[in-house]
Amino acid sequence: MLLEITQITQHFGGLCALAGVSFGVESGSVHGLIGPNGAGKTTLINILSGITPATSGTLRFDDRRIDTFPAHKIASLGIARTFQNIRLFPALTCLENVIAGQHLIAERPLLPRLLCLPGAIRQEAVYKQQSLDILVRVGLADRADFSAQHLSYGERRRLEIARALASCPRLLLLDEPVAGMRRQEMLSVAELIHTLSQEGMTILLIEHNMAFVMELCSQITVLNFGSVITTGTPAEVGRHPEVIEAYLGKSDQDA
Amino acid sequence: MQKNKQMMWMGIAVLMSLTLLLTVSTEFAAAAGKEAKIGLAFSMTGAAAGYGSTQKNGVQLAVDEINAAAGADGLKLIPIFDDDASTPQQGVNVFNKFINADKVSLIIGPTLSNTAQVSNRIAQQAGVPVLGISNTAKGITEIGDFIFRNSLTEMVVIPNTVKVAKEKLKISKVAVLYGNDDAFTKAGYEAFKIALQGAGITIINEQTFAKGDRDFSPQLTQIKSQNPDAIVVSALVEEASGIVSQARKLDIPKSVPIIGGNGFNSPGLMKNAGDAAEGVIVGAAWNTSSSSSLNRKFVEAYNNKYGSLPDQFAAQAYAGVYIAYQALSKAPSPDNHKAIRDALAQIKGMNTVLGNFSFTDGRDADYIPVVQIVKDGKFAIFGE
Amino acid sequence: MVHLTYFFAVYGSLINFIGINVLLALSLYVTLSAGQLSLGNAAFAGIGGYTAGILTTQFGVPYLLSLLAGALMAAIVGFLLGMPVLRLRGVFLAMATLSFGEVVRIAAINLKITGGAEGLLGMPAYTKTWFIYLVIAVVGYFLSRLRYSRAGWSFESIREDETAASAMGINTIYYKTLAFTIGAFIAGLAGAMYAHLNYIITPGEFGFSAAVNLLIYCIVGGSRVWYGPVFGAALLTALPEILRGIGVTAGPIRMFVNGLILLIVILFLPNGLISLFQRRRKVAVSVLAGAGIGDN
Amino acid sequence: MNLFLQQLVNGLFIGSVYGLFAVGYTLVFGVLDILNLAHPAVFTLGGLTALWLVETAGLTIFQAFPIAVLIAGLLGLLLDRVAFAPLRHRADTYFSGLISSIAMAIMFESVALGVFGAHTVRFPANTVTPTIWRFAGITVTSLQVEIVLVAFLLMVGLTQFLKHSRTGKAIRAVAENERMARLLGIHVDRIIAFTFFISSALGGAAGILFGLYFDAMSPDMGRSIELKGLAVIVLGGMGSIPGAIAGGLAFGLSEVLTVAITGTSNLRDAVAFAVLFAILLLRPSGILGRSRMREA
Repeated sequence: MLLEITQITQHFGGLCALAGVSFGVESGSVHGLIGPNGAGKTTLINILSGITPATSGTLRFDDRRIDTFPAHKIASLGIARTFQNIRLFPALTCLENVIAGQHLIAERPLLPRLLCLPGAIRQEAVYKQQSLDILVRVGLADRADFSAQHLSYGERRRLEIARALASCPRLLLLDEPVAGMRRQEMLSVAELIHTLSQEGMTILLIEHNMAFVMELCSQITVLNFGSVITTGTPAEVGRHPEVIEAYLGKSDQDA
Repeated sequence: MQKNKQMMWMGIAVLMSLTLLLTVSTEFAAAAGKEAKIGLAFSMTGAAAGYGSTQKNGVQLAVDEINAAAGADGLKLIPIFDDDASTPQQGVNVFNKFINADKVSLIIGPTLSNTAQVSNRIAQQAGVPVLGISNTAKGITEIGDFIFRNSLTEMVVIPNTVKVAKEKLKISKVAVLYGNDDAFTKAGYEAFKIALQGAGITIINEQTFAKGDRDFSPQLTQIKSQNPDAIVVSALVEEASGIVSQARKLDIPKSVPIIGGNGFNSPGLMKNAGDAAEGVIVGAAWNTSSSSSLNRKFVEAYNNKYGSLPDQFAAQAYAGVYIAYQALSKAPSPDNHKAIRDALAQIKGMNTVLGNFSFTDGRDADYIPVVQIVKDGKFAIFGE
Repeated sequence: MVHLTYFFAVYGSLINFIGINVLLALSLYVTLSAGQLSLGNAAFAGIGGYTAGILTTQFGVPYLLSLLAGALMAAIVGFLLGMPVLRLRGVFLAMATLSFGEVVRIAAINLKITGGAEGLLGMPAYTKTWFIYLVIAVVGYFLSRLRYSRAGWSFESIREDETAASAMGINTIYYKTLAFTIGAFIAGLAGAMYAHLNYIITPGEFGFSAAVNLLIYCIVGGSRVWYGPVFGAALLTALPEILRGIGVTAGPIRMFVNGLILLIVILFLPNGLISLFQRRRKVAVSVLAGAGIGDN
Repeated sequence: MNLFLQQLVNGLFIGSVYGLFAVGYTLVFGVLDILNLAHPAVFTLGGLTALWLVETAGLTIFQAFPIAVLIAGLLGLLLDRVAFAPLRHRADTYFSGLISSIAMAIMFESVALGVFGAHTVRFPANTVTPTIWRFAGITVTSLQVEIVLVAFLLMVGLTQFLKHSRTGKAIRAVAENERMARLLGIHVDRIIAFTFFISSALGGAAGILFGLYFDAMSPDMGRSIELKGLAVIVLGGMGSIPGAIAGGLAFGLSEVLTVAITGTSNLRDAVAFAVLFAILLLRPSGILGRSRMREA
């Protein structure tokens, strides 16, 4: 297991958002996290990435306890994420967004820069090329010099993925990566996720589009009212009676 | 490096346009035969705006009188007013402009001592005489031999006030209230402290306030609880009137007089404190109620022109222009700063609204201060 | 040539003040570039100014050393202040730094060593015009190179979205404190230089209105690029002279124009007057050229 | 003579003036998350306008008070229209709003300076004729009692208005969640404009009461209360009306108690700002506010 989630509980005031959630994410897998609105999926992602600390429970990443770590430290272990409500750097260009995302891998020391050493300039060119390559991967190469706030909705989601990839993470947390996308766009993101997985990256994704999840994920965890209903392969999950029940009530929205 | 080039051009463009604007802005006015330009740096905005405006009034009145009396052949004054914005920075800019662009014969101002500390050095270096009319801090005239002032410092005014008050009122213990974030009020406090100690009067309580404060009741309550014989206050008129009126509202009896310095010497005290001002004792550099014809004429003319009574700032400004004019008339030419300076230094026993005026060897004002008391809404000589 | 001499005679001190204000604006720029709204930079300038002034007048410390000491003192205080207050966001940070500034000002009024309300007197006029502009050039160069360094990108990310920045692995507390400390250092340096320009410094010069003025310089010029605050500070410091040039002399009107410029800029030019000089689409491209990437 | 009790009365009095001033301040913050730094300028203009009505137009204070309050309210509408509404949909609205309110404050103050002059002025002595009451060694004037009463009437009135009236509920809805309020069919822009009207009217009322008691009004009188008002709303928890009232009283009391306990007033403002600073760090939600830290 690359990531082990054990008895994670989260209270907001009197509200219990997560009640003892436990499951594991296997190295190299594409793991889906599904459930109706308000099931606690995003809350869990926020805990995993250290944005909000859990009330109780433990997280292990690569056999290391990370539940007390601040967000930046978790990120430095190789966990990158995107946000459901898209948090890009709106005033920066696409390329700059990705370059900023290289924080963990790029040195960019100040002193050589101050002295304009050729090594620093060469290194910059390498980083820039890497960022451009990532933009190519998400299909935004022609948007490199556009500022992020002028992108379409789907483009912004893809740019956020690109920024997350810039740090070369081992585990990628995607919060509704294809929400609001057109079909063609969605397919290209699915392909990207598939390729990343084949390259060895582990991916945990939240998505409402069932076809997308069923097609892409090797493992799926279903959350409802802050608890895990089941974890299993798409086929197992699809047969689970409680899952069917949970989804039938809301099928008009979530199908 | 495309960006750098772009920036460089931009920088050059900005600098050039600034330069242009600034140069265009300074016209060279050709000096006519018998005219002398005087620069007047007063605070029109900022913390001291209230004083600057009456100073300007006082100057304008004097200039109008002088120019009317000069006739066709006499020396005329061209006043150039500018705003020092109550800050040293702006004061220095104004002085530089006066000295180098306007080429004034003499500068009157600036309003605040803090500004004078900085700006007067510029004038001293350039050898242009400065006449301060409201600077009372230590060390202003020590800046150099071109720096004069006609304002009596608290060090001169206050010992006299304390002496007279002690004689007439038989006070032995007092409370002191002063503004501790202002050079003028702080200097007043120091002067009071020395004078009180010298006169054998005990200070039983010291309280402070800050510029802009309006509520003095906590301090006054504290003072009241100690039953002093008198309350000694070093404040400018804004705060002075508030202190006086709140003291009476807090029921500190009129038998406990309030004693103030130069800052109190303004009709604003009676206007803003109303009845409460009755009996306040004010040691000052200008005798408001002086019956000298010069003074009566000034008060009347000022009142006619501006519809309000002059305060000490206006009187000092008015006197300042006459003092400057006397020196300018004696100098061979309005460009001869050295001669103007020498003429200023020689002024002795000149009759002004402030009294019989002389400069000391240290270029400070030398005349007799007064101790006044507020009676029926007016200043009267204390003890008469 | 005569014309130029004349120009410097009239505007020499204005040019010095522009320089000092430019440096102060740059100090706030650093803090703003990491998205932190500080109203404490005037107080840092005060700390630098008083430290340097006391050192030269009372301990005979050489000028350059006193500048360094003033700047370092401000940076240390900035660092110590930054650690606790930078957890606060937006206006809360502004208010915490503001109350810090007030405490500094009141301390300067009440302490013996700072000369109280009368101010600290007697600093020799060591600060020369060329030196001010040399320092500006160095600081400007430093900031322009800082922008695309690791710290610079971190500042930028934090300003744009602090949560996203931390999820990207940026230690936001560290970088915010760094920006705050660098800002305090520059402010302290400017204050120390200012102290040796004018013979006197007084507590009132480093109060709330000074802090707000710095903010106005940055906003009017534009706080997204380092030369924005430079332009803003230069323009607004020279504004009284410019207005005088076009015949506006009355005090209140100058004040009104000041406010009006600020209002117009914030309403119509959110990136400051400097954005008038920048061509829209070019921004993105030239930014990368500045990073030294476009050269290959 | 009961020194301590008298000081408590002093603190209660000045505290209620602070409270009334701060209520309007905090109301706008509660609804928009924007710090309206033009509030002190409205405070000043309210007081000066009432004075003009009494002195020049010859009205009694009872006629002048409502008219001046109305005018102050209209200034609030102007503020909203010019300085805030155009920025409402900008991402950094709290920041740009802060700046544009500074711009408006500068312009308002310059107008006050231009129209009313720089002098310190007061209401004519016979505007109100207070009697002095003495009991148990304490001195209170009828004017003080009246001011406290008016201040509390206005504050309680506002609280009840927000709690029970339709518009008041709409204001709270907008404060809670603007988008939701819009969905519920509330005219959000109109509600915000109305909020500014109320806020500024209260600020103007505070200015008049302040001027009536302290007999010293000037174009910059808002400045001395500006920072204290900020301290008060932080103390009370930003955006909380009861908090602002309690904060005003607490701040007023802390001022007089510092004097009463230390026996000197040197530290009065320093203590007040140090307390503000500490509260921001230890309990940024204020003494009464919600425990959640607002992301401004």
